Amino acid sequence: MIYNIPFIVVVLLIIVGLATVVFKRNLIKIVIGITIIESGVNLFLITLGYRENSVAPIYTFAPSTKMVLPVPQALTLTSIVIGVAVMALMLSFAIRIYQHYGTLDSRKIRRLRE
Amino acid sequence: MSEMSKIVRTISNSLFPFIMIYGLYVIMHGHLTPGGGFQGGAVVASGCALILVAYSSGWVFKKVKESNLSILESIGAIGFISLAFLGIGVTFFYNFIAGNGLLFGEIPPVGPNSGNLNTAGLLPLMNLSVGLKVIAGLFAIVAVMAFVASRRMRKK
Amino acid sequence: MLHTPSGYWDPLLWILALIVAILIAYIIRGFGRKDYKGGEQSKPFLSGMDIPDEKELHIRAGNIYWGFMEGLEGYYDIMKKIHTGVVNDYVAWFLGVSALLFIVILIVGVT
Amino acid sequence: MNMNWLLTHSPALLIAIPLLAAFLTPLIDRLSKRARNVLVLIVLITVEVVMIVLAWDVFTGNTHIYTMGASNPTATIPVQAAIPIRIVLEVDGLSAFMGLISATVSLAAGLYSLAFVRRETGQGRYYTLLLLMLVGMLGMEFTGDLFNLFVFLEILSIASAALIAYRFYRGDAVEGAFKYFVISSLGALMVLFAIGLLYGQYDLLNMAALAKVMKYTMLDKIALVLFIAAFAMKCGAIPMHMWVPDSYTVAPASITAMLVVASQVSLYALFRICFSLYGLTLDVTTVGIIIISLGLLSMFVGVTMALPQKDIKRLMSYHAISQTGYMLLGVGVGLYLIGKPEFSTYGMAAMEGGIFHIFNHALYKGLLFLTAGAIFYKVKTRNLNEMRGLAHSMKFTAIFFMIGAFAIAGIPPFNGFASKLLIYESVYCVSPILSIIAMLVSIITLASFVKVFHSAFMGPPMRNTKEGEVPKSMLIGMVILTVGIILFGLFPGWVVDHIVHPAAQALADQAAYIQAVIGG
Repeated sequence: MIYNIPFIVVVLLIIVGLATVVFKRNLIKIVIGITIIESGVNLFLITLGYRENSVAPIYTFAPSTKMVLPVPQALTLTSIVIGVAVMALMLSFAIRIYQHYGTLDSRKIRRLRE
Repeated sequence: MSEMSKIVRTISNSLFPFIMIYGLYVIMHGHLTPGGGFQGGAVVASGCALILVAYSSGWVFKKVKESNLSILESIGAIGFISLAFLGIGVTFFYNFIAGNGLLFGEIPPVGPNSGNLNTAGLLPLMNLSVGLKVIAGLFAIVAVMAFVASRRMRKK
Repeated sequence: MLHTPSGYWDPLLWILALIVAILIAYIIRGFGRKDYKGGEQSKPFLSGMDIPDEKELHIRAGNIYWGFMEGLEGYYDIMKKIHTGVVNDYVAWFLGVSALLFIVILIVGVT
Repeated sequence: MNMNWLLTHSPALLIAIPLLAAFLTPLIDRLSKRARNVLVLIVLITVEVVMIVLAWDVFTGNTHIYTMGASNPTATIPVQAAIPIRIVLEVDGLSAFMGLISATVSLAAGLYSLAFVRRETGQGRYYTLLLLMLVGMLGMEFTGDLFNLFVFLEILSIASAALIAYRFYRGDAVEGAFKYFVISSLGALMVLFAIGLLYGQYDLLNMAALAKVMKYTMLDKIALVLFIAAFAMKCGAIPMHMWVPDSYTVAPASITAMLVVASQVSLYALFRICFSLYGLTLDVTTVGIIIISLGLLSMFVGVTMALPQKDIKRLMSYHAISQTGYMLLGVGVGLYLIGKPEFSTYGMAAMEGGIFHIFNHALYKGLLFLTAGAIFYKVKTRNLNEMRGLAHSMKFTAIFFMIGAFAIAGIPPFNGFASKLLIYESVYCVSPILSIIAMLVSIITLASFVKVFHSAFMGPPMRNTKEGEVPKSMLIGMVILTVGIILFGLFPGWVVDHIVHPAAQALADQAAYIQAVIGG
């Protein structure tokens, strides 16, 4: 049971993130929502690689027990790197939008519609 | 963003070298311990961000030009891909200097050991180039954003 | 030559047929009277109204297919309501479709 | 450097060369603008040539496998392990087909850009991102690894978002880019989550290896839903299409042509996952019906929304959605019929039609967007109400537009007709209503392009625009696509037999896909 808690947290994080993206009207908060979803997905990947009673996958002085899977950690790392790029680009868009529209309210930022 | 007080500046001055050393350590030991180019680069870039916060972004841009940072970033990326290209005699990304006894070329010992820095062939070199790219890239992002924000504040 | 399930399609043959058809049309046109031109019938006709200066006559894009849009007014009203241009709604549509697919694939589509 | 060496390494080279050039561009940009343009052109031409060589070899029946970093490109499974661990590139018929599309349109867009963005700032970055988009597309097409697919998807969407906002001094450009980026990064995260679900069950990331052990459990179904939703959104299927007109409208025209291909690449990923990853374990009837209904909805709503548009690029973007519907319909019918006796006749023809339509659409919609860009270059507006009589000064653009419009409306002898004919005839087998709707959509398509042609090119000339045609490099970009349209229109039989059929065969034959990597 205790090992299922991370999965519950994953689902909670993703739901919170989705709710933020759908219901918050501030562009910065939308970006934060995306980041929360990303954290949820990253936590999910990390949890997948976890094995009970095992050590970190480092060979330096490693005791001869089980190791957790290193592949999901590599995946998570890649995803974090991508996440940094995504967040930087989104925030710079938000800055630009604020310069042009004078607001961060997504209901007012709709010159493009229909 | 204007310059912060003398206390903040002094403390960041004394912290800065330690952050640098820690970040470079993480980059250099990427093939042995957790970490690597991106993580170490992020540490170094956050050290630079500390300086950015302590001394305004205007001060930083007097010392470093944004275009120079983007050149460093490109060089890092080119280094990474070129290293991958060097192995194309066999396959792309082939680790051709692992285990030949020269630079980073020792064969790692089997079993629990203290870790040998001089192993893993291309990986440390790739970590270095990724580290260069990440330092330059992240620092440029943070500095440019701070610069734009401070310019807007002054306008108001 | 492209073979389709119930026949074939050959553009070169089609072009040949087109050329033949144009030739035939040209020949039929040749039977017409040469002097049957000029006078009232060669002028444009606009429901009996006065014709504005022909050099400046151009129907704007917004007025083309006016009747079509008018006929499907209800449909277009709904469409306008859907396309709000608010980024939150885009995400909401995405989530809605995902939810629908969940229902269809997980519950309806039992194998 | 002989031919064999080039063929063996071409899958990696095709991704690596543009990637290297992408990061060289900003450096060379500081030395000389001309040298930068030459470098970009050389790279784009090289990619096109290598792609044609590789595709030719693939279409004759050799699936190319390339294992990154292994001691031998075909050593997919390392000696110490039983499963593929390294990143594997797998180029089969469909990958090569899509790669050909990406390379061709990128070449045309690159040539067109030389003059089109001449007056803008930050061109060094423009070309960097353009090459990165090409890298992302080729990577998504070639990769045989699910996580790698995600990485290239993100590279593609980051590069596209940055390019959509290229004219950042206009507020709407940044707005369109933000909307695109929010929804596409959300989609990409869903893809990553689905990859995690599959990895958690099977401890595998390689698509062929996964396909071999796929059991279609509950978690697989959830992953499938997330994949379908995310990739259908990325290819602009209604009702998740709202970002398409927003972002296509504000991007520079050359980038819009690339974005069309980027959407098709997402479509490729959707098909790849349905056919090659899940294959026959899938509940083909349900998923087939889902894809068919997404296609029908996209076709109909897309075209009816296009009709009243006043913005020329917005109108064309709605047509892009509607044409995507044809592909979804064609391949969806193929998926619906797979495993049934009708598959060998009607199902295969439907898939050939859908896949052929991808190439045709990339060509003519790319051409149409490039002509729209030429109009924008000349009159500085996208509003159809404010333009008229452009055919007086832009004769070549008018002709190119007409060819593109005929092709998209499916008028013989242009290429759109051939693929639409295949779709009409084969989807008739599932239900005649599908064919009727498809034809109706074609008619409305023609109607709306008549509107564009009338309001932009006909009528008395505009008073305050400069005389003359657009610069030569833009015309050359358009000529490349026009030649493609005419050739594909005149020789559809040859194209279908030698290019489209291997691609459809690669999609339908899951066993061959698995065998190429795993063996046995």
